[in-house]
Amino acid sequence: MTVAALAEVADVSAVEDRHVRLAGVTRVFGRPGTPKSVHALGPIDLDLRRGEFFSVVGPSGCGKSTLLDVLAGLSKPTEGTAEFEGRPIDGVPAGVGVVFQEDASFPWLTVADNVAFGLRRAGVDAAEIARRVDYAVGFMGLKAFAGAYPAQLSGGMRQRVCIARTLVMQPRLILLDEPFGALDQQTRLLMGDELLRLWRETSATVLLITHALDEAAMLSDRVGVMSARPGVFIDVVETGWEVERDSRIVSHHRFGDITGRLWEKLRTESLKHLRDG
Amino acid sequence: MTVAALAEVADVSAVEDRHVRLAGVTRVFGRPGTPKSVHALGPIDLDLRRGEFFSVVGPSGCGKSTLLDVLAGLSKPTEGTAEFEGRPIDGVPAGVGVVFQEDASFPWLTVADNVAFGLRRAGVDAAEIARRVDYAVGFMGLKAFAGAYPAQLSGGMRQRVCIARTLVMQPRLILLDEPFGALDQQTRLLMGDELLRLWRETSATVLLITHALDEAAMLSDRVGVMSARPGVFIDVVETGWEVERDSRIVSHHRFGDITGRLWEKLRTESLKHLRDG
Amino acid sequence: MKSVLGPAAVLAVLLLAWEVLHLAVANTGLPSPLATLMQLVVLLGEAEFWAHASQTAQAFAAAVVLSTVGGIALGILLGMNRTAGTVSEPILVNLYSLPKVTLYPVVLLIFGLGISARIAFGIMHGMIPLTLFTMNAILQMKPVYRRSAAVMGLTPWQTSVSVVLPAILPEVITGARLGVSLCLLGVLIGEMFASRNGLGYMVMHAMERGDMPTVLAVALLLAIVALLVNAALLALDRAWRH
Amino acid sequence: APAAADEISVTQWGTSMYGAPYAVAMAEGLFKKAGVDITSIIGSGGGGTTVRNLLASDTPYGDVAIAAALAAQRQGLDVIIVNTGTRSVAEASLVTMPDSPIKSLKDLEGKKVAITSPKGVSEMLLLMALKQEGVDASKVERVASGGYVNGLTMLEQGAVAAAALIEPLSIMRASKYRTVANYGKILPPMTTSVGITTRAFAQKNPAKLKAIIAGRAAGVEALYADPAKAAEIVGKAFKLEPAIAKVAVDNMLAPAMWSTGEFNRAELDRTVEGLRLIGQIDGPVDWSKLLDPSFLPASIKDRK
Amino acid sequence: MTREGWIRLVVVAAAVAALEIACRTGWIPTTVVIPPSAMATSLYDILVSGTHWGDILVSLRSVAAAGVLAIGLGFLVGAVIHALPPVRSAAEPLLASYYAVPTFMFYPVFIILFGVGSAAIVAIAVLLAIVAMISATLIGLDRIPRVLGKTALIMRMGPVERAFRISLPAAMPYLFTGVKLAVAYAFIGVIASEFILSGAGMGYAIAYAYNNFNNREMYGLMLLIVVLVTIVNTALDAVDRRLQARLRR
Ligand SMILES: Nc1ncnc2c1ncn2[C@@H]1O[C@H](COP(=O)(O)OP(=O)(O)OP(=O)(O)O)[C@@H](O)[C@H]1O
Ligand SMILES: Nc1ncnc2c1ncn2[C@@H]1O[C@H](COP(=O)(O)OP(=O)(O)OP(=O)(O)O)[C@@H](O)[C@H]1O
Ligand SMILES: [Mg+2]
Ligand SMILES: [Mg+2]
Repeated sequence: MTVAALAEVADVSAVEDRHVRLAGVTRVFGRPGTPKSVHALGPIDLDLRRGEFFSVVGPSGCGKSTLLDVLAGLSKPTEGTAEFEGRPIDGVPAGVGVVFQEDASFPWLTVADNVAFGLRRAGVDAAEIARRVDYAVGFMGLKAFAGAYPAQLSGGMRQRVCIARTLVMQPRLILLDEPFGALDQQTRLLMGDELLRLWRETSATVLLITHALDEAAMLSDRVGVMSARPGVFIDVVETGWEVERDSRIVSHHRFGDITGRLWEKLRTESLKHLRDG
Repeated sequence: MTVAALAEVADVSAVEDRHVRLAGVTRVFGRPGTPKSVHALGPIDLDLRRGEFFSVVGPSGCGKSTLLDVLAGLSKPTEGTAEFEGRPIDGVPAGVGVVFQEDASFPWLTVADNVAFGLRRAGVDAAEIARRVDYAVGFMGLKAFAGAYPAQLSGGMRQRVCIARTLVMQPRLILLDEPFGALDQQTRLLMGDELLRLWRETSATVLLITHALDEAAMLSDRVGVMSARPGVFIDVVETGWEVERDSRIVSHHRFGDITGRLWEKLRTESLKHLRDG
Repeated sequence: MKSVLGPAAVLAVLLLAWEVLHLAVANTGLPSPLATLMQLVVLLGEAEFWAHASQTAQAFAAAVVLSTVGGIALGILLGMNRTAGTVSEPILVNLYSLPKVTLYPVVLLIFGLGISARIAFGIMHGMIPLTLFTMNAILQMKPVYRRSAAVMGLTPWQTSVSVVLPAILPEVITGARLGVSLCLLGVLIGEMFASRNGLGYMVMHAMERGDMPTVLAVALLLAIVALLVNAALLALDRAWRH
Repeated sequence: APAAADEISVTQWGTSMYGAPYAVAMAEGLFKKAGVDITSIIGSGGGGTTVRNLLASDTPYGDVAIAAALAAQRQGLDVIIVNTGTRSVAEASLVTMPDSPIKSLKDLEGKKVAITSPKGVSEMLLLMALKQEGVDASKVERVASGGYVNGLTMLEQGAVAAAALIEPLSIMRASKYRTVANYGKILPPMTTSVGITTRAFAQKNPAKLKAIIAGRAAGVEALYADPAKAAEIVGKAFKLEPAIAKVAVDNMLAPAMWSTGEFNRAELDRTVEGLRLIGQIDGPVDWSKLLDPSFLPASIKDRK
Repeated sequence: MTREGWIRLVVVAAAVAALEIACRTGWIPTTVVIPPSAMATSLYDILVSGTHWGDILVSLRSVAAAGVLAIGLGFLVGAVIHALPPVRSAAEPLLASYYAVPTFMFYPVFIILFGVGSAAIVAIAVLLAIVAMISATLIGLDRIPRVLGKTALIMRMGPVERAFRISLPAAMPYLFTGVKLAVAYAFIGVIASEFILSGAGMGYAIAYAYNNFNNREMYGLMLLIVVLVTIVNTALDAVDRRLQARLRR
């Protein structure tokens, strides 16, 4: 681990730089205590530094999406507190953008209209919309498809439309729930490159949920490893990468170390899950 | 690379040990030469040693499934020759088992009946069927689900049913087309462990198509890297692993080297594909 | 149990609405549910009613058997060949949405007035949906099933019997459900328009005489029978969808 | 060996008194006596359907509405008329609500009247009666209801001022409505139904045809001879209450509804006049090609 | 046009030609079926002479009224049932069995309720068509991906904006399938009621022509109905196909 990286780690605790804070957050579905209730998550303590790239890995069903829902204000924690920019999260906060695991592009709108959708609602003026949409569409490599409908695109391209639609609203916190789940590994790594580029340009805070260890290892400043349900963080791994990085670091020797450590932690947890069916 | 691994490489050329041979195989869809024809594959030259574990990686649409179809006798090469155990492949050869990318379990049969399906058609006697099905179902960790229908199982379990259904026919050549494509990476690596166990027990020749580089790197004796369509092998990487291995080798330092090399080769090819949409 | 209670509650609401309607329009001739039920009991005791019912039942049974066999056979034939399927689908859909009753005179001219005309007409209604469902089931069957059969070394016959048929069975049953309903509709319309017996004729005859209790009693009975047949097929459907 | 039983067609079987002689002849064994075994009747809604019915059946003889017989002939079907069936319109009437201001046909001017279907018998009779009474038919709006009962529903809902009705329906509901016009009383006798067959059948089976006609004629005579017994038979065959059947039969005795079969040119021509009124016929009718009296029993052939 | 389209045209043309020949050579007697060319000229005469325009308009008006009512009411009922899961689970088995009930037999009831004439016929047609629309609405609302609902929340939409900007367009392809079926059933319901029960409309005109042995006119009218249904079907199908193309593959 580089000294620079260690220095950054120290920064997280600095209060002025704390962007997101979860303290003792748990989420139980159903009435707590009843036999049918499901303790999905927590307790979770997590601080995200402004501008940090944080990834969450964990076995299937451990509560990753539940965690994201809490951060997005879509779901209230059963216990504990969630804060964004110093204010408790109550309803969907302004300044948060979400890309869901499933394809959420609107099939009845063209790519350009999809991307412009939020801006039009916000009443941004036409010239500004055109400028921002153009930029986002170009950035996501969709220029040639601006007039196409989602059905004419591949799954990966549709996910890029959703990212562009989120990005164009200039969120300060971007939550991504397995956005590349539908893609094969190679394409996923390439999409990771674009995500890194995006992150550097906007300097937003990013929380990425993924099941791909290499993706987490390559993209993140820190990777949180969750236990099987109810998910709690059993490890948080510092990667220590430079800000300037891309998928070529997979041949870096430390990449193997990080992946190995993540895998070691997860193996037992995943085995638990697999045996349950 | 170990000396043992090098020695094995030399063996491949020995005629008596050659299990599969492809020489100059190409596959063109549509009438060759016409504007609508698609040159999907080749020319491919490939020899598989008896008992070898060979993986194929390559960008989406490069012709991997087409290659498998040729080996399974489901598709005739447009040019070149394909041989299995010294005889030209014409129709589906006996002794070949295939696990397809899509879930091919029959939803109208229970797990046990699915596994017994091929044996019943082949007229094997009931006691023998029961014995073999029992073994295969147990081996794949499906004992508790023998009476369940596929709809009651997760995607990964259904793929295991298909593997059991193939395995029970005791094929000498097993062809697997992205069998774990639907699973998340952690589960996939665990399934890889079971595949290795199976391969060691049956000493069959295995050809595995995958898009996951870590899977290929961890499971195989050799990994063939294909170019974008029309797919030809642009590299064949020797892994040099021991026969006794499992998913823990992902933290082995050579694992990162292999993955890195595969990724380096594929990056350019995948980029080509990505830009095409 | 719960699956019976719900529909039963809906039926009770419908009966209540009927009773309210009966009270609302008072003496203009809409009998109450009770009066209808009593008339039904009377009818069930009459030999003539059973003669009519057996006529309808015969035509219906023949139409169901023939349209089921024919529909599945034609559906398989068209489904096996993609071109034939694509070519014929819009034609079949168009035939399906045609008010076939207008073609009944042609049927009468060809088959005469016997039971065969009604059977033919029932088939005209019931066969097309079954053909469409079967055809589409085969066209949309996962190709991997057939490929699996091939790598397991199955003969074409073995493939059809032990793979294709079970794979499309749920859709075939759904199609059969619609087909059976429409067969009954076709037979009854045939009887209503030109016939001298059968429940459709009986209803038409009662309508001409303004005998509303009989009209509604027969309609009610037919509805009950139809719902029961359908429920049986639905149960079969469920049993096959695992 | 006795031939298999024959089935013949009778229009409105079970609803109209047209079929009464057949019911009597069957019950009394008069067909058997005449040399033919008629066990059941093919009934139908009337009009062209009955003609189609009989053309499609093994014994193509039927008692059908004359309009249908003429239409069939006009469209080139090879049918001949071999006897007459009924010769009165006494069973048809026009009714209104008891409290209605309509007292006579004259009062219908500017009002709506329910008929069953356009160009049908109910319309023809209305037009003939209006003409007879000197009412301007163009001032009476005819509304097609699709059936007698539908017309009554319209009447009750006030959608029309009067509605066509027919026996035995009018007897069953006598108390609910008031009769405006009884067509049997307004209009002179006219042929309403005839017995027809195909020329081919007539040539091949003259004996059977004669037997059917003779059997029916015997039925008519038995009917007039003992109306009470006939009413009982008809009531059973048509599933009518005995009292209603009795009234229905009795009502038809005075106008001598049932003909024994002989042709009466004046009565035939009157019907054609009526059909012209509703536009069913526009050209002349060549009776010589249509009528074939040669199968009538000798005893009534010369009765005119 | 696609290759299949051409083959289809040839198949239909061949069938028509075969019928023409069969009729012309007397293999099928013209008292049973008249040659297609004669049907076409009869149809031409009917349209030019104007004798049946009244009937045609009556029928088309009824079909339009029934279609609009069935679609509108069906959507409303579907939406309400969808919002009330207990009602839905109770009503759904009955909806599945619905076509087995012979709707036409309730005509006398409708006459009592709606009076004689178009209204009762429209009521039968609506009864026949509405279930297709209800089912399509249920399916359509079911198939709105949950993620789109979440997206609406993230975009902080209110319930009304969400209904119009997300739910309705997302369900549209399925709703339109219902529209297509509802129109077809409205056609069937109207024409069939006229045919069996009424005294006006194209259905009645065909029954009347049949009863008067006027085969020429009967086949002319039948051809008219076949042509009308084909045109309506093809038009709806074209829209349908465009909407279906938006669905994710
Ligand atoms: N609305 C709900 N009611 C009850 N249980 C729920 C609900 N939503 C989620 N759960 C349960 O909570 C647990 C966590 O779900 P969640 O979707 O957060 O997992 P995840 O980690 O995102 O899984 P995956 O990796 O498969 O996406 C699961 O066991 C799930 O079954
Ligand atoms: N029957 C066919 N007719 C025409 N083209 C075909 C046919 N089957 C495959 N192709 C084309 O051949 C190429 C190779 O297809 P193939 O399925 O072998 O790719 P693949 O490497 O298995 O892709 P993936 O990784 O997406 O499974 C593709 O471009 C595909 O579109
Ligand atoms: Mg999740
Ligand atoms: Mg493939």
